[in-house]
Amino acid sequence: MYHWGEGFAMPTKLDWLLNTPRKNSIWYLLFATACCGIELMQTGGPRTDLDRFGAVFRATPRQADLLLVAGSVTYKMADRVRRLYDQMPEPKYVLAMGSCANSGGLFARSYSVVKGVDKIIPVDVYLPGCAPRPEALNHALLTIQKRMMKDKWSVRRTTSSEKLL
Amino acid sequence: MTQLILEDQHGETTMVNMGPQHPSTHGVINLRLLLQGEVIAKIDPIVGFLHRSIEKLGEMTPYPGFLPYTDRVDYLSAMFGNQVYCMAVEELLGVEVPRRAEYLRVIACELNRIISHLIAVGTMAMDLGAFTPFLHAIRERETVNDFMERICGARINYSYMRIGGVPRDLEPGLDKDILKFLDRFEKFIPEFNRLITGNEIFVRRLIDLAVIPAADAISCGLSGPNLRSSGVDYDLRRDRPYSAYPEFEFRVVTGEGYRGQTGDCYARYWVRIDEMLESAKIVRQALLGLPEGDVKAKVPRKITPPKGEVYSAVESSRGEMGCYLVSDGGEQPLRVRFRTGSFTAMTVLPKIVPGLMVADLTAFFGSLDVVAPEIDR
Amino acid sequence: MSSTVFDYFTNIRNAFTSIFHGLAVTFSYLFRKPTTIQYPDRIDTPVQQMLPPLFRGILEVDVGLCIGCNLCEKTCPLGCLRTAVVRDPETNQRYITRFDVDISKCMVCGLCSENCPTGAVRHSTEFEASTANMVNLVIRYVKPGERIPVHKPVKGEESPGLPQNEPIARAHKEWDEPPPVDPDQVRGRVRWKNDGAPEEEQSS
Amino acid sequence: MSDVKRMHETLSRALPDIPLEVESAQAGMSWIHVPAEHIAAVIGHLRHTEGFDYLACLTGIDTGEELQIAYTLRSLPDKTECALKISLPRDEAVVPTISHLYGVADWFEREVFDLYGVHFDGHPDLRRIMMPDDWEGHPLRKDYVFPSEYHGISAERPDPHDLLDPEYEACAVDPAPKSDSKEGSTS
Repeated sequence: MYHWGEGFAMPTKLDWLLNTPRKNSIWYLLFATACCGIELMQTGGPRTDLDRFGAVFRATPRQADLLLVAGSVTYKMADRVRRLYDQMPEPKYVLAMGSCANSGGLFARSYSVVKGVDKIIPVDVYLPGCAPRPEALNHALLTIQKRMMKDKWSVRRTTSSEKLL
Repeated sequence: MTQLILEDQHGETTMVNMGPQHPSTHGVINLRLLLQGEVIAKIDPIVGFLHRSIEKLGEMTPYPGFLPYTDRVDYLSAMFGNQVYCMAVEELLGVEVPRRAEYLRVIACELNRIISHLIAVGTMAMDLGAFTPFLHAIRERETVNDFMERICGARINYSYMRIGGVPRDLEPGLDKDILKFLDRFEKFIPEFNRLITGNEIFVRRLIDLAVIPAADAISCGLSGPNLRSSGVDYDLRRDRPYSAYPEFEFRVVTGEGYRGQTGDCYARYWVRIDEMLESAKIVRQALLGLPEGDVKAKVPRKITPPKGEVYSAVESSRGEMGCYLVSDGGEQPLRVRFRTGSFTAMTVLPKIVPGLMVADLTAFFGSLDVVAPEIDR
Repeated sequence: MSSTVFDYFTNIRNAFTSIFHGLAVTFSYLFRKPTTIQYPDRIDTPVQQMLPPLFRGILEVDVGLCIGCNLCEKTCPLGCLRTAVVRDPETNQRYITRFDVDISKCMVCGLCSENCPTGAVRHSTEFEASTANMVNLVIRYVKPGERIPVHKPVKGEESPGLPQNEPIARAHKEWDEPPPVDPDQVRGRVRWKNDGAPEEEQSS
Repeated sequence: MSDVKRMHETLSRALPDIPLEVESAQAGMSWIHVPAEHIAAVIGHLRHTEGFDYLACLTGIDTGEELQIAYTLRSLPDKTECALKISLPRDEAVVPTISHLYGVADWFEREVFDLYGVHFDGHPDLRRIMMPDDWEGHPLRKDYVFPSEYHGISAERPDPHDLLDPEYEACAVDPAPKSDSKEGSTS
């Protein structure tokens, strides 16, 4: 809604302008830890073509907008995940894919698995399932897109993961 | 990282960390390389980034409840994890699985082997820079995934088998669909070969590279396609018969007589391509000769095997998957241990890799087809 | 390194022909049926209805069929389900007062639905449940304070179970929906301050 | 079964100094029990003379009273299998290594060292393999206490069901009497 008469309509338009390209070119980091990584691969495959949404994989965190934590994260790995997250440029988004990333899932009683990836990095969207279907991942990507459209250019979104610990 | 294997001529060595987040390490594995120029002087594989303590959880979970965990031992061939665990418990219990259930297990396992090898050859081509074959492999995999969904209800973590059999029979009409698929699949493999296997550039990058001699392969405990490609004619399905495999005719593929030497990267690749066709043959035989009868033996709801221990092994798509199960007569196992093919395949790296180029390491590592969770469990 | 000039040219020819073979295969796919399923909007039937009935999606519970045997809760290796049954001391009627499923933990193994004697617990074909707030991932099938009398199966009569292959009502909330204030809401939000959860979005 | 008995006879004849026994439980397979200090000699004999060229499995077992290590050897040409087992005290578990006999034993022994704390005498590179280097304890021992945090990452996560409990209790119109406590299963 853009009205010349109202003073604070401009930021909305600016947000839209900034967020729409972001939303339509989500580059995700190719980072697969466990079972969900296979579904991530298959989502990038021909059946559920993620490229339709402008989402392509990147092998380096410096070029990625979205960190898909696909699978369980162990304590040994936790440090690396946080380092990957810190290397990503702002604005960055995190999608916890699968039960293990959500809450530890079936390894919640284990001695070596982080009970949910939100213990180490801030998570934007949780996707349940073990492992989620490619279409479910698609749906999560659409949820991320909705989330992106809510962003304000004036508000700094996330901080470093250091704050969480 | 204390001593060098190669002569340090210029006194210049570099340490490079490959992984744990690296697109060609097939999961979270850290390969610590000591380089002299472009040549790898020493390799120190660091694993354990995905050690999820499945074995400890097995000691904390009742026998039937542990079954879903066995899927996650090797998610690319989850069916074999199910089977090896069920076989171990059944052997302790003394339960005889109905013949129809054994056939259904074989069908599910061999379909699983096909899609696991598809990922293996697809990702190997992708490591070498060819992205198209990967997409073709994934497309075929999706078709089988649909069958898996109809057989057991899930796409990768199947949880299909139960102690004493399988929970349900095939859905009507599914056998015809699978047979139709197999016809198509046998045409797909030649097409895939035209696409990538016969590609001169691809072949030249793989032949005579990183040859694993048969003696090393046996000593390092390689198994499955990796062992057979070194020329060792050993297949658990034939030589340590289990389930219904003695009733089927199939050829044990060994890596001899193709291009290059026995035991090189191309042989490992080719064995997987050939094994897919053999698996398709087994599935066809099993579907056509599917016996009538029950699909699940009678087992009590509360499973308490007698005291004892057992080592069961199946030929998984990544080699021998074994389950060492110790029971103390209680509701939970005293010890569950999974012996996996990828874990042993990693031990061959320090022997073979020194002397290779870094670019060849990705090809070699891809040809071993290891997956991280199977190493770490 | 090839030994002769002939080998040299043979190699070049082989390289070109094999590239041509590969490209021919790729080109042939231009004329084949595309395999992409254009989820979510450009398909005729929703994916949920195309899935086989065996597909194990999010757990759904028909509390009207539950006999209160508590078997599902005992079978689940993770403790995803939490049920509670109370008995009215006067009429001896048993009531189900709670049936919660935590799908953030569920590993869709199918052990609970398999052991359910009446088919009250089963896997739906629904899978869309991604949410921005973890608290949406606990599905309550009995709202607090409600008491549902247990199902008494008639002998010799097959239990109806739930209709197959029909998606349940969407098990999730939209990510930006305000928390429901209506206590009648069956699938409410759990007011749970998670230490790592994203901060609540400013109301827009 | 017969493989193990036959191998026991062969071994007893070849190595008369080492006390070997065939053991078995109620179900499953039987194995040869070997004194821990002689395991390298016995396996070396099997490897070099009897042709057991393949180490199929090496694993530790914690029975609660003692530690055990089970070796499953296989001969690929003869297609025979032989299971060996040793017992170790829990506090001072030292075994001679067999990593010079089988290449794969290197990693198997590192795994047993990591998860059980068994020290392999003569192993070239005995360090942790699964757990981080600064991890405390050996997780697969029965008396292992699970860590509550690691490098500042807490291992606690509230069960959402427990957090929901008060809401249900507040709404409980007619709670179950105490005598029926087994009905109200909130465990």
